[in-house]
Amino acid sequence: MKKLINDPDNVVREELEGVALAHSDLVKVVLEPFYVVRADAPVEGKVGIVSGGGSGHEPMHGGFVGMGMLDAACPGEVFTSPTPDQMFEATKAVNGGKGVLHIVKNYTGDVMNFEMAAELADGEGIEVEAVVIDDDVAVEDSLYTAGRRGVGATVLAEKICGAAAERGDDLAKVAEICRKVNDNAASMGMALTSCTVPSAGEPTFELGENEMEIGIGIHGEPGRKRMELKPADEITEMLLDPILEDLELSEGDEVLAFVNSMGGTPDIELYIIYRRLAQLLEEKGISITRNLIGAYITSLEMQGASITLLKLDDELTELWDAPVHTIAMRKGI
Amino acid sequence: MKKLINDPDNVVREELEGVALAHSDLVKVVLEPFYVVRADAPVEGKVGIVSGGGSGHEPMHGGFVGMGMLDAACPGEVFTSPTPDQMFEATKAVNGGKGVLHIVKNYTGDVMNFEMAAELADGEGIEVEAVVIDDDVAVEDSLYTAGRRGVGATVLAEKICGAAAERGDDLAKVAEICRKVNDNAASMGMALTSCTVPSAGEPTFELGENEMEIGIGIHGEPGRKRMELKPADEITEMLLDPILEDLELSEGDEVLAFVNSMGGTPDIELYIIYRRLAQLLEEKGISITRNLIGAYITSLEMQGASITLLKLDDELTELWDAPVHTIAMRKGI
Amino acid sequence: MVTKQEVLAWLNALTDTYNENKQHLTKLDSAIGDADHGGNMARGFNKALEKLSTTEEKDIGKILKNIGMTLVSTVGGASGPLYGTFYMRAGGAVEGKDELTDEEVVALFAAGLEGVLHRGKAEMGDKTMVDAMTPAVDALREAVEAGDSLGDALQKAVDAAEQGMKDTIPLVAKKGRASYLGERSAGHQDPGATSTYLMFKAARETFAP
Amino acid sequence: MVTKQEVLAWLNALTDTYNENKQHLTKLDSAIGDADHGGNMARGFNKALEKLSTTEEKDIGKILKNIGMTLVSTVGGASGPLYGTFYMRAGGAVEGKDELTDEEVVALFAAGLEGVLHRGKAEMGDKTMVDAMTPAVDALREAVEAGDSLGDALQKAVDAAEQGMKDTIPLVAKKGRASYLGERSAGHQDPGATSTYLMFKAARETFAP
Ligand SMILES: Nc1ncnc2c1ncn2[C@@H]1O[C@H](COP(=O)(O)OP(=O)(O)O)[C@@H](O)[C@H]1O
Ligand SMILES: Nc1ncnc2c1ncn2[C@@H]1O[C@H](COP(=O)(O)OP(=O)(O)O)[C@@H](O)[C@H]1O
Ligand SMILES: [Mg+2]
Ligand SMILES: [Mg+2]
Ligand SMILES: [Mg+2]
Ligand SMILES: [Mg+2]
Repeated sequence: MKKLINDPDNVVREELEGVALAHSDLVKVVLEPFYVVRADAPVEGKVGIVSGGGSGHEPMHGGFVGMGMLDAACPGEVFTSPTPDQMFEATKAVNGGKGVLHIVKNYTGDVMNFEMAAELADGEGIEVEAVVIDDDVAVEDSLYTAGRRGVGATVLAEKICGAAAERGDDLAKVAEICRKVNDNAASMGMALTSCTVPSAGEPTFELGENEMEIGIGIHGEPGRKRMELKPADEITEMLLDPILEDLELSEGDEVLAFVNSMGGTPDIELYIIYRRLAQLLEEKGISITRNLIGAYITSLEMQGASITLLKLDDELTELWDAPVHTIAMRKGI
Repeated sequence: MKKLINDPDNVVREELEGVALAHSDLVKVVLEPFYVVRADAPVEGKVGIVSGGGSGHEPMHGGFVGMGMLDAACPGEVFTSPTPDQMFEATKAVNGGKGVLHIVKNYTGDVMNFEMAAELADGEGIEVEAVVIDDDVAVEDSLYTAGRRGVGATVLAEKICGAAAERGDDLAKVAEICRKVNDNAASMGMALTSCTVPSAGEPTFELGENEMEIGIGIHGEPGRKRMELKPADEITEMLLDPILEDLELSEGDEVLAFVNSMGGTPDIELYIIYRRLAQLLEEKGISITRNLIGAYITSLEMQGASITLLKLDDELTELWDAPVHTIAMRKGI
Repeated sequence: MVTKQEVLAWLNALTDTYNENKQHLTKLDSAIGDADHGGNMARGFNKALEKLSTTEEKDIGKILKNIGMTLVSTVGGASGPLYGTFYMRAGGAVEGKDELTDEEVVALFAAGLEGVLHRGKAEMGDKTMVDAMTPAVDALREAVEAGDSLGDALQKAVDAAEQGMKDTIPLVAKKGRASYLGERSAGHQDPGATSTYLMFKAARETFAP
Repeated sequence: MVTKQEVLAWLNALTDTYNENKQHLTKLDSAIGDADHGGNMARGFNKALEKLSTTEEKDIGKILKNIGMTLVSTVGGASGPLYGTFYMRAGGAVEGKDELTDEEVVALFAAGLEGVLHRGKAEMGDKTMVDAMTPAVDALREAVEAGDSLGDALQKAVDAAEQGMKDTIPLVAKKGRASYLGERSAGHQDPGATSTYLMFKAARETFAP
């Protein structure tokens, strides 16, 4: 395992110490238990927004804490959802009297831990609503399983809900917008290489020199299928098709197109994918009116990419465009 | 070779097509010859700033074109400096009547090609001044060699000179500020893995499972020495020492600390390095008053990191803080 | 009869076994999950053991509840709330006790299982820890009711857990992270069922040595 | 005497040889540079050849100048301006000619070399293309002045280029990207010296077959 770390057991703590040293103007980092919170929290009279999940997906979620996005983020160990006490403490720290939204990615662990945190918050009289994000169309959905994973739509939901909270929407409304984002977004990812969990010390999976994994999860969980490496244009189509099928987009629709690096894929390749994506959508009469291209929800150093489409309407577009000032996303300020 | 590309020969063109499709609000992409230029170029009455170099270092330079930074960027083939006609066309396109600054990284190819472009621009009566950036302390300097390479300081110079041009400084002054940035900045990088040039098809070098390269260049050029992998804290010290030696910083000095990913290194590791860097500087009484952490000058998918320090004064700090709106760097707008 | 000392020995043995099997559990989790189950269990029990010294004066119920709370607040993931709830409920079932009758041992494990079912909503055959835990608790209860010695009964529980664990191999996961794999989850042993088997094995070795 | 047809044949042969040696040149450049010299030369000459058809009607001087300009505008890197200048200056030395005397062949290469020296400011022993080009031009001039046939003279130039190329191996680079390596550049053959050797070799094979 080759990583710029000291001790695998201290990766998250030392990273957080680094964030604290680097960004004290934007966030406060609490180490017992781990959470990252807006420097000016709680914002009185504003709905608080808390998210969290395993570490290793940086800049998500800690990089999205700040004005116009999250009020707090709870990082777990690498790829391990955080614990209820982290979320509980974060919830208390951001409660400005209008309740707190929990944005939860749909993983059994995340869901159960956030549930327990909500129970604790409820005990203290803090109103909490949780919205579970499950946009990953790589997973065949079913009522009888854990459902789909939460991936790229989480980033979009955090930005959009952050803007809604900032403009003064109440908890029910912010939660409604969050569900709207989730309902109108779909994602699909792929990997060229595995990531290596520091404490595991070796790659989670092995891919041959000419293989790729389609439908990979952001924790290196195996995907839909393993297959021969294809040109970027074909891969783009393979990622896009199930997304289109899921969202049932039609001519004239407007979307936000999000091309994401799994961590180890350089920008140059993301733009090659974006190019094809834009061509394919253009052919279908769907217009990309907003986009996001870069490494926003990663899987350590994994090489690969994911595509997320979010169907936009005026409200979502306006909220997407609203000012935001976090470590990893900034505009209008 | 595993990359999200179609044809190794079309990587740069297709990437630029992607950029054009994604960011037409910010930049115009010209394909014959390749250059990326501010959508509103030329800005009348403002010094134009052109940079460029081989592709594969994204987001540099194309990601830095826009208000408050570059007016145009000329991308060459991967790791190959661009040609004089690109720089010449870009120079003409951004000339707002106050002359054009060329920010050139110190590589023989870049220097010669920019020289030829300046000769061409001179022929058309456009005043051009070139500043060569050579901040890489990994290279032992000498009057009788090609000197040191230009690396991380380039990003800082582009931001700072962009702000100076934006506030109305004349060409001589913008060039002077550029030289000041170069004189007060020093960088050092390292790699855990090699990059693979698409047209070469295989890794530029091979490192053993337990090896790293210290003093690596951003084109995968071998560095100072190859050695056993060390913990991040030690590596940070090994990168910092020659920088401190070069800059002759003393207690009370203020610096901008820039921790850069070579492309394949995730944020989490950059913050572990930043943590140690901040501790080491604190011990020496040097204060980090500004920082930049992320993948800004990369070497395709190479895993590794570099540190750049820039000694700040009030003028540089003010220019660093000025608004900027480009694909990869944005603040205040 | 199981003494408080034996319960403490069990928790020590569990910590050892999770430390020893860290790589093994993580390896199983790499195949159909995210390569952290070994680290999760080891981290949780090492922390729980560390805190144990401060609760050693307490009764078995409190000790187990504290273990559960520590697991909840240090493990995370799916196994944190699940095993956390297991030990909290198990502790609740033997509140105030300093030693346990065989029936109380059954009640301890049965309450733990109920907690897992409540928290995770998995059913038998979903390819989770429940597939090892349910048959183990059933076997334990039946054997104790049939008058077996606690040692024999626990051995039957271990055997049932082992069988349940192995039976997860051909299953297609319906719950947890492995369920995202669909058909591709078949052919791999569930990591959580494996850590559950190890839990019963450690109990067999320390409760009725 | 070298005809325009032979000059065109030389440029064709050069394109072939750079295409064939693309991996080889890139491999050399990987060791002490950035793994692009093969791609650079191949890209430049393929483009130059493509444009050649439009200049075939012109004289040798114009043809070479056009090659140089195409190289400057398609290669980039260090080799683009250097070889670009080489061919532009070489063309300048034989302006208006449709065939070349042996002395004019010498003038062609000598002017090219001068262009490279002017543009790159490298000296003999700096571990660059100059280390192959200088001895080759010197050998060519001396042999022609001594009355050798053009074939023999070019063969001596090729031999000198080859020797110069091999002599770069132990050198520590003083110019170009390899110079960043300091002592570590020793022990590797310079890619530019190699492409220069190939240039003389192609001339030998096409000018005086
Ligand atoms: N809903 C559930 N009910 C019971 N057990 C579950 C459930 N979901 C997952 N598990 C168990 O949890 C184990 C995985 O634990 P772990 O790897 O620590 O957490 P995570 O899946 O969050 O990474 C699985 O092997 C499975 O036995
Ligand atoms: N200043 C110089 N003068 C002459 N030749 C040079 C000089 N600098 C570099 N070269 C030659 O250029 C070659 C490298 O060319 P190439 O790899 O195409 O460009 P780059 O170094 O920009 O990647 C070197 O092997 C060397 O022979
Ligand atoms: Mg996990
Ligand atoms: Mg090059
Ligand atoms: Mg797991
Ligand atoms: Mg080269």
